[in-house]
Amino acid sequence: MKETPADRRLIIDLEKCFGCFACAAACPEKHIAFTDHEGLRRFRAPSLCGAQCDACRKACPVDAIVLEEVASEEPRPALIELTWGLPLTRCRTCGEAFTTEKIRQSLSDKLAALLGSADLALDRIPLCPSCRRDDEAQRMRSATRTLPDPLP
Amino acid sequence: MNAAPPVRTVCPYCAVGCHLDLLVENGRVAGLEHAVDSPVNGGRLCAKGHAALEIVNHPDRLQNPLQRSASGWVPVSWDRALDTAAERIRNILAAHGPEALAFLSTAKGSNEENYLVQKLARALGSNNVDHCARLCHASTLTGLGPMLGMGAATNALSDLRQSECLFFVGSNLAENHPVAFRWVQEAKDRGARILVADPRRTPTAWIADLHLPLKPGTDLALLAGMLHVIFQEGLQDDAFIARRTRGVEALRASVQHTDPLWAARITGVPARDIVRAARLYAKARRASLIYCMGVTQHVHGTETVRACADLALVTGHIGRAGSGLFPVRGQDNVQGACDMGALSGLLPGYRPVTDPDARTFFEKAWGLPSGTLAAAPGLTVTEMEQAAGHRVRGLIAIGENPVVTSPDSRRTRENLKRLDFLLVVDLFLTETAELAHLVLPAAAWAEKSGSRTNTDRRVQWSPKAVDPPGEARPDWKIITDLAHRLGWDSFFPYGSPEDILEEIRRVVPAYGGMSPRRLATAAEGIPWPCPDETHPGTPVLHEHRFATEDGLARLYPIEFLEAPELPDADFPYCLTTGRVTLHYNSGAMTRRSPSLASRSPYLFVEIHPEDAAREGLHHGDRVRVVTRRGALEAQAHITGSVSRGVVFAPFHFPETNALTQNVLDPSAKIPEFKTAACRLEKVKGAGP
Amino acid sequence: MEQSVKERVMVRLERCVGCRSCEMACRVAHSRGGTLLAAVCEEPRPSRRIFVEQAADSPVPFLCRHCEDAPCVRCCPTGALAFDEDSRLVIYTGQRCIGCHACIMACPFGVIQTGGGDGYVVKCDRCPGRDLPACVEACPTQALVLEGRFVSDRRRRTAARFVEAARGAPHVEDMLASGSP
Amino acid sequence: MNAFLHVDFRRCTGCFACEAACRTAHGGACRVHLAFADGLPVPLMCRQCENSPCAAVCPEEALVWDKTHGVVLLVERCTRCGLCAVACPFGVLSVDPFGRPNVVKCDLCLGRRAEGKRPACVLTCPTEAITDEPDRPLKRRRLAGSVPPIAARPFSESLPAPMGKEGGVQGGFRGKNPR
Repeated sequence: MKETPADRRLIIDLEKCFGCFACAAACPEKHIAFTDHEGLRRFRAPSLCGAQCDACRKACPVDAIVLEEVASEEPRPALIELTWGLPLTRCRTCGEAFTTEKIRQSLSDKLAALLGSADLALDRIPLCPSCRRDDEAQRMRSATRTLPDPLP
Repeated sequence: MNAAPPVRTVCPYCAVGCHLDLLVENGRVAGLEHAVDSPVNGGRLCAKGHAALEIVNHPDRLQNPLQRSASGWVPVSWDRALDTAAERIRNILAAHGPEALAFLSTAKGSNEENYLVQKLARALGSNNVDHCARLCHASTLTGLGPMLGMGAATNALSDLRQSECLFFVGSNLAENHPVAFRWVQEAKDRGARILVADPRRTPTAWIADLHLPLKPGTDLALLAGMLHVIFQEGLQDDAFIARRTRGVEALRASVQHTDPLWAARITGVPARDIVRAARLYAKARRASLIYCMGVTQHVHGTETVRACADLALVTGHIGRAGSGLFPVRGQDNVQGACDMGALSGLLPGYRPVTDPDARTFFEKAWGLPSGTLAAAPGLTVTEMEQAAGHRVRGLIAIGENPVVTSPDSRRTRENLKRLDFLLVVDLFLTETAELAHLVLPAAAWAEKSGSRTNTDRRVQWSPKAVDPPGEARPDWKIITDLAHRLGWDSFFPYGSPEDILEEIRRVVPAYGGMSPRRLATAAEGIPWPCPDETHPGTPVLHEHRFATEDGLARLYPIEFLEAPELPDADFPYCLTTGRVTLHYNSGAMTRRSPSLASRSPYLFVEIHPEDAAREGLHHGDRVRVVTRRGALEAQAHITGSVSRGVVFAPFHFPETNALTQNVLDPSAKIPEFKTAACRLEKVKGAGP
Repeated sequence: MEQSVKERVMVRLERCVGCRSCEMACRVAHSRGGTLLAAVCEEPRPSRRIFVEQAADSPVPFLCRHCEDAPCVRCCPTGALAFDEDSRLVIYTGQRCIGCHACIMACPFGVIQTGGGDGYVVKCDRCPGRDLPACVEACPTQALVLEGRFVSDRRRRTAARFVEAARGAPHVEDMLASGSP
Repeated sequence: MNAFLHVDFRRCTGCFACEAACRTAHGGACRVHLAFADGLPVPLMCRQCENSPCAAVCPEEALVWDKTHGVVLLVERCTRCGLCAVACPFGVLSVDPFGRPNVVKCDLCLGRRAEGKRPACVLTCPTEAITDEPDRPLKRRRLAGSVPPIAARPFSESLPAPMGKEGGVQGGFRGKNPR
């Protein structure tokens, strides 16, 4: 990471960030990285960024990123690594971590409001994609009574 | 569009013979196109067909001849490899005579290649040539041969859609021939009745109107019970029996005592369902009987096949469109390999080696000195493996993997190690090739042209699309070169597969009309018999007369025999084997296909929930299955789709056949793959 | 709400002549205009919820049977399809629907279809505004009738058959088929 | 064709041809998933929901439903935030933050349809369990009578007569022809 006069300060609003990876996917220089490990999604990003773009800020769906110009008169801030983490949520059935708790919560609320009921959010959102598929298969088969009895 | 038009080849997997359009770019197979206008599959392909490209372009393909040395495999030149092979073969011939040499031909090779293998073996004076049909449908040949005169499917598979009743015995068409299953589904949509006799609830049984979950190895009792009902209720076709068959009295007498209650006791199927199945099958206007390895791979395979044919004959369900008897073959060219005489007792065109006229005919046709062809039938696949290292000193295995496919495979492995010379020709370094002295790299289906005969006797031409990788060569070339080095050059004057096909046309009457040009242009191939160039082929066999001497079919009496190894106190469960949809036979190809192996990566055994509860097993546990011959470890799948007391294991993994019995059907020499008594042991300390 | 158990629509197969009046009436009843003329011109074409199929030897009208434990209800992920205990009908609520088509795939009778209206699928709603559903009203041969009438009719027929059988006169079937019920 | 693939899972034999065809057609990740319920298969792919949760939660409105193409991804809008994958109730959509394509979901074989070909899974399914013309299977189902194939039942207690033999549709309405 080169330090150039045009460096801007990267400020993450931890209240707002809900742990998607849009910023990591958007950054053309791959400065922002994330790992899912032991129930935590951990992000790493430099505190200063010299790239003349604001891809990460634009990509962020919750506007949690602010890129602040460093005023020329103030002393140059030190370049440190920002790290922050969000707890992951585990699939209700298989225990696999598949997204952050905060995303799950926010989507549950959103979908419940959208559909005027919490059915979908309660049934499926706590499941990982693969368990959702199994659940759907089970639901379709049992709805149509095509689940077999064991052979004698 | 850019580039060359796609090359229409025939899929190398099962015997349906689907068309596969290959896109070729820069001499490599770049992709495949669904052959939408093909009358065979209409663009449909199963998962294996889709994955076929992964085999052609596989990085592990053998590219050079490999010779075993003290330090491991050494790549050698073709000249050196063939010279070595010829020398070793000559040594064995000199020291032990031609009987010490055995050839394993392959149902994966073209008709031309099988023809050459048996010709070479027989020219050397040995009838020890056989192929894997011995392990799947040998009992069809010995069973149907004397009855109908021909051991092949009577109708085209597409005829299934015209049937009003389809009776599957020991056949899992939906999983093993997915593309052919569409005709079954079509028949069902038209209101056909589907009857399935299978110990497992297979995908075929899912759409069945009546599923008969019989105990493994009791098919014969079920069929006898059904015949009893048919005679009892007068459902037989008396006119057909009188006009076209002989021996009905003996059959009727033999099923006098096999009433449904007796059959129910033996098979475990309720008597009511046996009666119902008999009525549905016999009363339908057009009915088909489809049987597969569940019938043939038994000690009593021949008897069971005959019972199937008896059932079709007494009800007159044979020799008409929509009414037929379908022994469904497993491999793409297993029918062709049999036609070509790659069988120990039969010359090309099913002429027995014991027939002096046949021998004279072929000696003349091939220009061999009189008396070259041996009169005694040779060793079969299983006998070769048993005699390997003893009576048999040299084995040439082309595209076969006996270490995986043979019963009691541990012993086979020991025997193969004792051979003086084991030559393996294959695409990959298979389990068998690892024991070889010399391994020759072969060309895959898209890298050679040739004709192949699918399960309904249709002969299709599959053209070459690309060159083989590295120095790999097509089998026919390897065999021709080997024959030249053995001093038979004037008898093997072939420059291309077309030359060989021309010779086949001269010596096998059923192929008489199949010129290379005609085959290459026939959209869905030509069903044999096709005696001359103007003959359109024969989609339905036995329409007016059977292929027996007097034109009448023989009915054989049924005698029920029990399976050789029944569950007892020490081995309380019955192990049966079969296929799964994503794998194919020994798995040499499919287990190397990433897309297939990722979906079905490990060996599993299916266990009934009640049995699992008794043994304390849970879904996903490691379980050890023990038989008198060996043991395997696999993941337990607890499922209600097997009957109580039955354990199912797919046979695509090398472990499975270490457990099966090496007892043979006395006439067909087919081993008992489908039943073995076993016990289950939970493996401690290993999670899922 | 004028709520009570709604009678289901039943079919007297032997009377159906395959005129498709019910289909037309259904389209009109579910069009925005509500009249035949308006329905014909309407774009998108108003959808029908009853289907007359030509079976092997007789025409058969198919419509939602309002199953009490329905596959479509069981597999709906959002509860947009639900069995209403008051009216004893399977009710579709468009606002809750996400249009996933699961009900279409699950319905064993094939009577749910995609289409506009106030949701993403259409199925028989038993004409909520009407006393007699449009198809029943339109059927010229009275092959479509309400449940109560259907059952009593069947009962009468059976009784009549027994009586006739006892008297040894076999003509009642023909009389019933030609005369009015 | 309709803007969704109709799956008649009762006809599915679990042969995996759809998965293989999808992989072949799209060169890589598979968008059809064969899920199993007690060993019986249900092919699942994007249902092309008309009011879809994935589109509803997309902050950039990159997923839109279209009458002929189903739920379409507008690649230039997508930021790969992955919310759609979490919202999809059927688990048939996944987002790859760094790969290409970024959203892996059934696009009804957009490329193939542009060339005038049918979707690969539809074309290759041996039993017509997946189809792009829902009218056909629905009509077939109506005519087949009320009871779905015995499929899972070990013994059929009653065998309804086949179509067209004893007249009328059997086992359908309560008002069956009394003759």
